[in-house]
Amino acid sequence: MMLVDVLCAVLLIAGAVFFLAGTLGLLRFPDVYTRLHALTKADNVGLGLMMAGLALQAGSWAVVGKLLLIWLLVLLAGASVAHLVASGALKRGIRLWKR
Amino acid sequence: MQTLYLALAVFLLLNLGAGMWRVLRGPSAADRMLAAQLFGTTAVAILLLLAQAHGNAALRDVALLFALLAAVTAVAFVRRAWEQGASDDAG
Amino acid sequence: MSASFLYALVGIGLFSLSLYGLIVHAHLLRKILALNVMGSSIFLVLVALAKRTNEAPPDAVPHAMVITGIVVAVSATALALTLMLKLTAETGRAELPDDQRESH
Amino acid sequence: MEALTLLAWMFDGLLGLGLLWLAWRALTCPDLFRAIVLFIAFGLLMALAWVRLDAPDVALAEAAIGAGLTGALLMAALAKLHPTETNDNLSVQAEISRPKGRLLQWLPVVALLLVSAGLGYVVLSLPPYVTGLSAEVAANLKTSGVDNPVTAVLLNFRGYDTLLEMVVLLLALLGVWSLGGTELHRDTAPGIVLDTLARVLVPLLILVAAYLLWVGGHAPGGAFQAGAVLGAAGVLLLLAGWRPRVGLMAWPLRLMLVAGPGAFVIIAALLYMIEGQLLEFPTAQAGILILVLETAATVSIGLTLAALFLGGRPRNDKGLT
Repeated sequence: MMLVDVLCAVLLIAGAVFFLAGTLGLLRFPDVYTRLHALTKADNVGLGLMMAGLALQAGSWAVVGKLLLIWLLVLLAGASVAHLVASGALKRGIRLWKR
Repeated sequence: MQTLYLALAVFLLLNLGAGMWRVLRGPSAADRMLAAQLFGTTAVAILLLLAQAHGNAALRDVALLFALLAAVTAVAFVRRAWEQGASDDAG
Repeated sequence: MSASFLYALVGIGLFSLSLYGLIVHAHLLRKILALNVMGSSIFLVLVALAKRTNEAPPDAVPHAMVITGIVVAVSATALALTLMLKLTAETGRAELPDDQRESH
Repeated sequence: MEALTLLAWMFDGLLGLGLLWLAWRALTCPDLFRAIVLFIAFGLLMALAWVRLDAPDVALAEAAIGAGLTGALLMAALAKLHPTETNDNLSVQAEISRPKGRLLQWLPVVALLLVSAGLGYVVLSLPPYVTGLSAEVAANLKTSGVDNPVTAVLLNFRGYDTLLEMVVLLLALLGVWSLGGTELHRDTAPGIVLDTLARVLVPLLILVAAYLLWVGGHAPGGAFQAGAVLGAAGVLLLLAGWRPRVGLMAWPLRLMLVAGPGAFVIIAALLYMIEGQLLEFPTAQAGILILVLETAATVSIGLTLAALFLGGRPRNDKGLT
């Protein structure tokens, strides 16, 4: 196994861990705002790490560019949706969770 | 590497199944919508892993479409089911 | 058994589920969802059986049929949803009239 | 190799179970909003199933339609169905009606189990390997003008079907328009985030539609996928509160809606006059003819889908159409 392969494997597994964390947060956190927080971590970091891992194996710059574009688009969608849902929830009077 | 790609794809699929619980449970519509949003991101990751594992570049285009359209359903939810639901009462 | 038969069997299971949903539910939105699942199930059987080409690339004809099918299905869904909204606006119920109840 | 096969089976098995479970929950849960979200997730898994079945063209269509249009259509319909009942939970309960009497309840279940068993037997008794029409498609691919067999089937070998499918789309839109008009007034202000999102995404969506259209000649992609992406761009514009000017809605819109089937009919008529055959492309010009047809079809499909989402014949506040 080459060094690149090891690095790729580490990045991919780290990304998967963030996906797991995102799902756990979605299941365990107490209100919609905290769950939003968990969700955006999976989007940003989990997918980002996986992209980095896959980019190492991509083989051509065109593929790396496409991977980067996909990641940026998911970031844009995630951030916008998080904002829209959070402000919508506030407007509709869904309360913030307090300990 | 093939094995790792597929193993991670299976892991992400299981992850998606766990997230389904939030869709069923709610409690608010926003929670269900958020879970669907996470499914979209997970599907992008699975598609990219499969693209690498099968050596099929077309799957990256499928992932690209998912990434581009990830926001549309959620925007429809916020703009129609949420906002108009309240404002249509007058008209 | 190969993977294509697995997906074909899943398609048949989906077909039966959706047919049951179509028969049992009165609410029209549910009937529309059931019809959509039914369409997907038939597409799944078609594409799964097209893959039985032993290592060669799968048969392209069913793929082409399914692609047009998906686009036609979504436009039919849009028409069905509009009809449902019109019916609800006229009768106040998103259900088809019951013959026995209406005819007395 | 052993572990690889096992993992592939696990993936397929989980995906199959997931599809069945999602369909079952979507069709039985009492809350309509939840049913819609489950149905959207079902479409997502279907796209993964197409990928596993080596059908990337179908996966592209499913991704474009399932992620963009179906969800938006269902959400908008649900909002119009119960405009007053949408509370925080948005749970629109529609009770699941059950027929009276034990016999009537179980009769459909037993009948459907018999139907599935019969269908399952038929499928399992099919030969495990067939070539189907793939040999014919491969043999004639050279004369079709494109390298992607699916595009060759859609635009060349089965051109008649595609023409009629375009007409079906148009008929669906005519059906929606005949049920009434829709006001063209603006939505509530979209807010800066949604506005920016639409301004960034819509040009990208149009670019990707053009890319899919072009790439469809030699790789997965084509007019239907590109049209669906264009339709999603239209849906996003409408959701962000953008409305076309009234002048554009009259004949320019209608002209573009019939551009796809119209181009088909014109090219078919020209070919009939020159070659004596409808839609039989001469091999040398097939590539360019297919590209022209696909471009017209993409514009028409995209506009038709967006107009279907608008839901009603567009008219301005004065009632003009």
